[in-house]
Amino acid sequence: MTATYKNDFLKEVEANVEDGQWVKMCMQCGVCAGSCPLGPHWQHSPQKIFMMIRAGKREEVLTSDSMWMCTSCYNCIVRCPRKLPITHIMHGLANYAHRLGLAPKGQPTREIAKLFWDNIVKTGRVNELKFSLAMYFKDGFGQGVKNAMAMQGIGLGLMKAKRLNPMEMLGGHTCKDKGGIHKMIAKAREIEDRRKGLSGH
Amino acid sequence: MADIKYAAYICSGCGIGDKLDVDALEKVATKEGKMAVVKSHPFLCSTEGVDLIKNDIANDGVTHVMIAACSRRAKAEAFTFPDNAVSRANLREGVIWVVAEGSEHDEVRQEMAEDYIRMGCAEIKKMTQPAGNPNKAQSKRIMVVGGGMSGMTAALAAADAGYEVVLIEKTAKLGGFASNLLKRVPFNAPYAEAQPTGVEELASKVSGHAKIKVHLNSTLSETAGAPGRFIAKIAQESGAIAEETVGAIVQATGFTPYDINKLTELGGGQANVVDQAGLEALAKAANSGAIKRADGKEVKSVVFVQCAGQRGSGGNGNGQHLEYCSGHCCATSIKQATYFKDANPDVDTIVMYLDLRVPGMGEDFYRSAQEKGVIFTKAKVNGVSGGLSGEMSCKVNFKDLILDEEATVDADLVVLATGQVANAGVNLDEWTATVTAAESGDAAAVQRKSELQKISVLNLNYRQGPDVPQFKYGFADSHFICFPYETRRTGIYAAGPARRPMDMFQAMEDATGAAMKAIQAVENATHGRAAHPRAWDLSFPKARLEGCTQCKRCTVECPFGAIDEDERRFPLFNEERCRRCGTCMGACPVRVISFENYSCDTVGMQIKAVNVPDEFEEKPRVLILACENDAYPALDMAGIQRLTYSAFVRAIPVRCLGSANTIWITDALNQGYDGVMMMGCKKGDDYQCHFVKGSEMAYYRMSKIDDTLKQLGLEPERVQTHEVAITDNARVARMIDEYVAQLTELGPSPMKGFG
Amino acid sequence: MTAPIATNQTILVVGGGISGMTAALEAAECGKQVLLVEKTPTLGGRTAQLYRYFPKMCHPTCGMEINLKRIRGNPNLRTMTMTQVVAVSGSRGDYKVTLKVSPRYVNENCTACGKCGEAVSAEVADAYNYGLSKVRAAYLPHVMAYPQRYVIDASIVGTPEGEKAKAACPVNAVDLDMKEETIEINVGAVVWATGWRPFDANKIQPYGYDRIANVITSVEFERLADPHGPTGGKLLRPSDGNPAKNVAFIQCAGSRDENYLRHCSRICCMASLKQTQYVREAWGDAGKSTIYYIDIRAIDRFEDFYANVWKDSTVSFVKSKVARIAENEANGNPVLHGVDTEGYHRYATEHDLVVLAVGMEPEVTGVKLPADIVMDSSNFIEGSKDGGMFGAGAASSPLDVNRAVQSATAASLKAIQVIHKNASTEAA
Amino acid sequence: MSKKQYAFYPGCSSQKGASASNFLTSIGVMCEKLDIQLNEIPDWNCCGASIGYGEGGELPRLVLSARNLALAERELPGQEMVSVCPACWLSSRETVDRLHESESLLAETNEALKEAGLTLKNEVKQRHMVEVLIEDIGWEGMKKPVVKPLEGLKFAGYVGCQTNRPFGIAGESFENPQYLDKMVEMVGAEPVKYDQKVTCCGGALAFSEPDKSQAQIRQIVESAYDHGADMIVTPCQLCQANVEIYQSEINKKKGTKFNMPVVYYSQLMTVAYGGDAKQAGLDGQLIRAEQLEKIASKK
Repeated sequence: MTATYKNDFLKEVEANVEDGQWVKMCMQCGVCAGSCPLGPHWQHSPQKIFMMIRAGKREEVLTSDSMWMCTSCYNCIVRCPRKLPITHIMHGLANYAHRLGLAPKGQPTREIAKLFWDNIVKTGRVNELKFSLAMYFKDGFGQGVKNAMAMQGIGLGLMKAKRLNPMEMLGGHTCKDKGGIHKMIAKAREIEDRRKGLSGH
Repeated sequence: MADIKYAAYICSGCGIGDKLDVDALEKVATKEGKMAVVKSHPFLCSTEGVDLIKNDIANDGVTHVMIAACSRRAKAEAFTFPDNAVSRANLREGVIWVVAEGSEHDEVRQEMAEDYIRMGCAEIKKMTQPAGNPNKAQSKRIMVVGGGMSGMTAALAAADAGYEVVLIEKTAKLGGFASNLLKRVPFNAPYAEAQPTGVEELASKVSGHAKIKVHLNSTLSETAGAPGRFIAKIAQESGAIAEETVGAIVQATGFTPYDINKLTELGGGQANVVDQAGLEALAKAANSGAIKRADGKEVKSVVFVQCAGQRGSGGNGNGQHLEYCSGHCCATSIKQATYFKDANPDVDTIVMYLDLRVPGMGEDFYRSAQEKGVIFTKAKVNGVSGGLSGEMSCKVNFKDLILDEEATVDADLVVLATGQVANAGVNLDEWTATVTAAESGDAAAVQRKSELQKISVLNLNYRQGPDVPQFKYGFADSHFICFPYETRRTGIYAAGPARRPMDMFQAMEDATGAAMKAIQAVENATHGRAAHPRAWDLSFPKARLEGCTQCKRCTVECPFGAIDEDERRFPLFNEERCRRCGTCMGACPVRVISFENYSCDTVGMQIKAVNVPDEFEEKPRVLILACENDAYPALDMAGIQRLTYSAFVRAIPVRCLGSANTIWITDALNQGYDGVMMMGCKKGDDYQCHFVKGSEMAYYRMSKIDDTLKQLGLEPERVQTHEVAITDNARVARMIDEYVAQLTELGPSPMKGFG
Repeated sequence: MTAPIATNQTILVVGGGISGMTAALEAAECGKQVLLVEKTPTLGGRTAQLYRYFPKMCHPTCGMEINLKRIRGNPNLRTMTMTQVVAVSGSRGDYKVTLKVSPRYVNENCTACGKCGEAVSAEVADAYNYGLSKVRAAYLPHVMAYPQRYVIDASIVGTPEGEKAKAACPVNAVDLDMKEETIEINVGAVVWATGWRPFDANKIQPYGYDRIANVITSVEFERLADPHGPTGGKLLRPSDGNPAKNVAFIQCAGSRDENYLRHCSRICCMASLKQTQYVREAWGDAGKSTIYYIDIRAIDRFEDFYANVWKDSTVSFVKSKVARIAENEANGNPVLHGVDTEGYHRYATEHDLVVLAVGMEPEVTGVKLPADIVMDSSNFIEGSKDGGMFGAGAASSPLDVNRAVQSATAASLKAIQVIHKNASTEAA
Repeated sequence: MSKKQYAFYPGCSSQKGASASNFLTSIGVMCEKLDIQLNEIPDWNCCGASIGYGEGGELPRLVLSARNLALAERELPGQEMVSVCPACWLSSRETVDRLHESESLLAETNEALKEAGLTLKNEVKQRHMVEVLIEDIGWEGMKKPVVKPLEGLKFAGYVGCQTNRPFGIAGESFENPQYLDKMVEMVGAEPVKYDQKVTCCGGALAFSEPDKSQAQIRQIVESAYDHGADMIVTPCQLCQANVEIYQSEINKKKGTKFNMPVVYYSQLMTVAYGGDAKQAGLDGQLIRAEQLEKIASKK
């Protein structure tokens, strides 16, 4: 698809993506692209994504798995000569693509991000055991067992080292005011969706 | 010439006394140099030493002073005696610091020193202290040609410094190109928003200024004379001719935008493709409302194409238009893009650039446009099409160099950032060719000549042509990095885009600088002094016309067009135009041109004064004629760094290698010198010569000397011309030793003993 | 020393670089009284430390020779070196200026014969070579130094070394008892030609200037290329003295970067293009230069120079701001990591030497200037509110030499206008 | 002398039986020796960590941190909030900054907090434990309790990302921070010079992109070995976990023989301060730090 070089998509990004209003400030120096530890695995570098947004390449950007490669190392942020909050913009784009349902299906980081969020929202705190198991089984039971077996050594090691508690299966760490937290998060989501004109799901 | 008294003062300090036999030097000065007074002092540059000289001048009638001490480049302040001619024999940097240590060199070292004493004495006998140009020019008025931002700024700058100004503007009102602008690029912090041009304020200041006289609807039909006494004939609308006498000229004739119609590949000439000037007109018409196209359609999308027909093929050009970058266009397009965004943020505004060139604080202006939503795309524009009929929008085909793909964008309007073409008048190379052809009766040339006279800005009645020489691409710029105002016409200074492509801020600064130089020129002219680079030199060329053969070499070769012809076709020197380089002196085959303190004799007698040993002594003698600005300092600094070179050379500084007369070479060879080295500045396109053509001329003349050498039965190697840079300290020392070795190979000059 | 005579008809020029010399000379050659003060022991400033100028590839000292000759020959112009302006009070047309004169420990007697230099053995970092080499503690700042007078480094004053220098001087020029002096003068106008300094490359941490020997700055590279420099003009790299044949030039090192300098320093693109030709001059076709850039800013006819360098087979261009530099510990080569943004190509390239095209920052950054001075966000001097003080040259904006001289010439006239107003009001 | 008091935000991974529980053990002992009193924020919740963005988005994520801030304001008034986990610190600090920058964002946040019966004035200062040590205790103060210098041990100081960027420790370079090496010297050990100090370990992508992050981890461990380190020391839980846990994985896949202990600065200090292996949480190592244990066991 050819670029339209119209502002529509840029405006959409500015309205809906965390720190999206910074995208227009990029001067295409490429320091972010060179600073990213997983750079070689990015189909499009951040600076290129900014250019694509300006060029109106909505679909190519939102369906890309590039931003899902962000490890949150913040190298790009501290080196950007224009002080763009690149890490946040990448997170914002990923989240926006995810909420729109355009992010690549089965993108592992996308899925794990969801699992992790659900895990913490449930009790207010991470339940590492449930989180790990959920990860192993995200691709179905069979794969789950394989994954679990593969990581068994580590699991046992961690348990021996008292850094993984089997008891977590039953409850485990939790906040007292779970209810409050749930309501709070729901409210926050509602407000954000209202602002972005998205329907909550 | 009432009672002249020559005196020699020899310093024995800085180790001179240890390395040389000063008594012997004194004897040389007395016996051979025939100096009436000869004194030596252990610390001549000390107050005491200088007082010794002053006292002899005051009480002992000493009129001419020969100082044998350090280089003329050292202690100049101490050894300046305003009313007395002074020559310097360089015993320190020129002898003891460069001749190898050790007693085995004592003899040659002493011989070298004694020769420099002889030379100093010989030179001073031919020098008189210049008194300045007797017929001093009178006018201190400044004429400014061009009433745009540059011209008005120059006029105001000079007037506020107390100088009367005459301003000539060819149109009916002041303001020039700037009056067509809606706003200007910001001049000061925070560099965020376009600013009012301020052109009206400036115009009213100028027209209201007591010291500024404005001629509107006027052009120059003739400019005659020289700094301090230019006579300008001003052709007015009425057809009447006004005459003004002025002392100096600032040429601020601005630029013309490159013809957009030539840029057909970028849609030039099509209805909805405009240049930056065109856009300013649309923006003004919109008067801060939505910007509309010529056909009245509101512009919802606009594309700016940078470097349109500029930067050869380097920009969005195809190599068929302008080679250079006009500098201002990036910032100007940024400014124009914000016209759209300020009126309506929803207008799609794209700037397509190859290198965005907004130096200095322009970076902040760039940021502010980005904040307003202007999109910048690094792109090579292949073509612009459509936009022919009013309704149709343009298609811009380009390669997005970041996304690395061909793309097309529709736009209601396309703005081409075209370049600045200088209004600098006639190209003198074409002029000379045309005139020569015309004189040989070529009808077309005659026709062309009258056309050129119409194009001319100044219509100078100089023999060398009607305008200031152009440097490159038609701009009347200086070739010198350290001296941006050095046009080759004394007292005439180009400013603004006529000098070099530039933005408004630079143009106004440039105009102020040019006014400064103009003021300086009138001050110098009215004091009978030389202008840069021999600033305040009071000597000036004199010609014994009775000996002149009317060969015209001086008039042709003068780099500054200072010499015209009188009605009897004799050279007519305009001292106020002269820069004192002596190129005319070097050119003159009959040696009738000279300066009071620099002449064929001041140098010739030095050459003759040198004691040339006979062929059996195996002591070759090499004459070095070194440019005083680059080669001679290099020799000096070789000494300061204690590099050594052969004691067989005798160096004489010359004002410019262009002033070297071939007689000096033939005299030297006749006298038995084994070789001559001429050291001048770089020639060619990137010439270094501060007198423009000096070293070029020297090379040319020396290329002709071979026949003379043959007649004398001498090998061509005996005369060499070198380019020497001021940093060549080590190289020059090496060159000397290699040449002396080469000459030893060659054997002594067969001329020895015949001299 | 005795205070120089100065009145409200005097123009004070602060800074003895090319801009200051120009501003002072242009006014003096119009017959105005000018006092030129310079902080260091010699005139010449940063240009005296350059090997060649772009685009002509000529030598800065050539123009300097002319300017020094003009200065030597002009009675209206007085110069004071090792002198700084510490305070300015008053207003347009009538300023009181306090000058601090540091001791040179060498008086006007000095003939630059060099005996003191031969006598001492102590060495100090050679400021002329940006500390890349050492110089005797009794030294001539450089071969073109003006005044042509030695300096005794303060570090040896009061030591036997200092005494050696004193003893060696045949003309009693060494005066170890010199003290810092403060002088008050009155002037009509002030031109600030205080120039620029290279941005501190240590601050650009991703480029490891402080950690990697073979990462140097563009001003240091000028010294390497200069026959008067620490390597006698040979392009040898610091870590092992091996030839630097494959050289990387990193543009916008500090400039156009809100972490360091907001502004573009204008000259760096041309400076690097010029320096690629040093590499060619040194190694011919065996040399290799790579320029890493964001935009090549070769403005007006400088474009010609760019176009020619572009054609040079030994020079290549990468549109990229280098992300970081690592060091190959085996051979000391800097390894550049980044992405060529024209089409997104990742690179990790080794070079013999990396030259950081460091930005220009005003020399007065961090210095307390008169309250009346107006500066922009990068501390470049726009002028003074009362219109009696002016910025000139690189003190007013990041400028190349040609532009700096233009700016200084203009500033000179603005100062003359102030003096003129004084004269005419007094006449009235 | 009176102890310095701080509102303490331990974070999920430091909890009992969680992946960094041993870290918290050593932190406790270290603070004891340095007269630092940590008052745990009652009912604190997860910060959302770096990967929370994917599903959480902007406001919900900010609100999570805001809740902790609000609790600290209410329950431990006047106390600065300290985290030992870079992710916790970063999220909290970012939230504080963002809510300071934007009135509307603060309003929205409070609207959501109301659901949990909380309001935020946003007055709590955010500190990282390392900041507390350097700025409040000072190098001398940290040195004083040292009774068992860790002589002869060589550590590769691995600062990683989030303690260092985007905020970092005041006065430190993003590319070449010094404080960790200084801490190593302070406890009498030797820091090795190596080039992976601030290399990213892959962070949360260790789970989703194991191969890519293990490639990162391999670089780090390899370089530590090449430059003669006995152990790696880090201030970051995620770094510790990733770099320690996956060495066996990498060995399996790449045939390397990695077996380099990865410990926390607090563990070094605890041992140097005379704490035993258990107090230093050395029993929590997957790859046992035997040399440290030896010193710890010395009487």
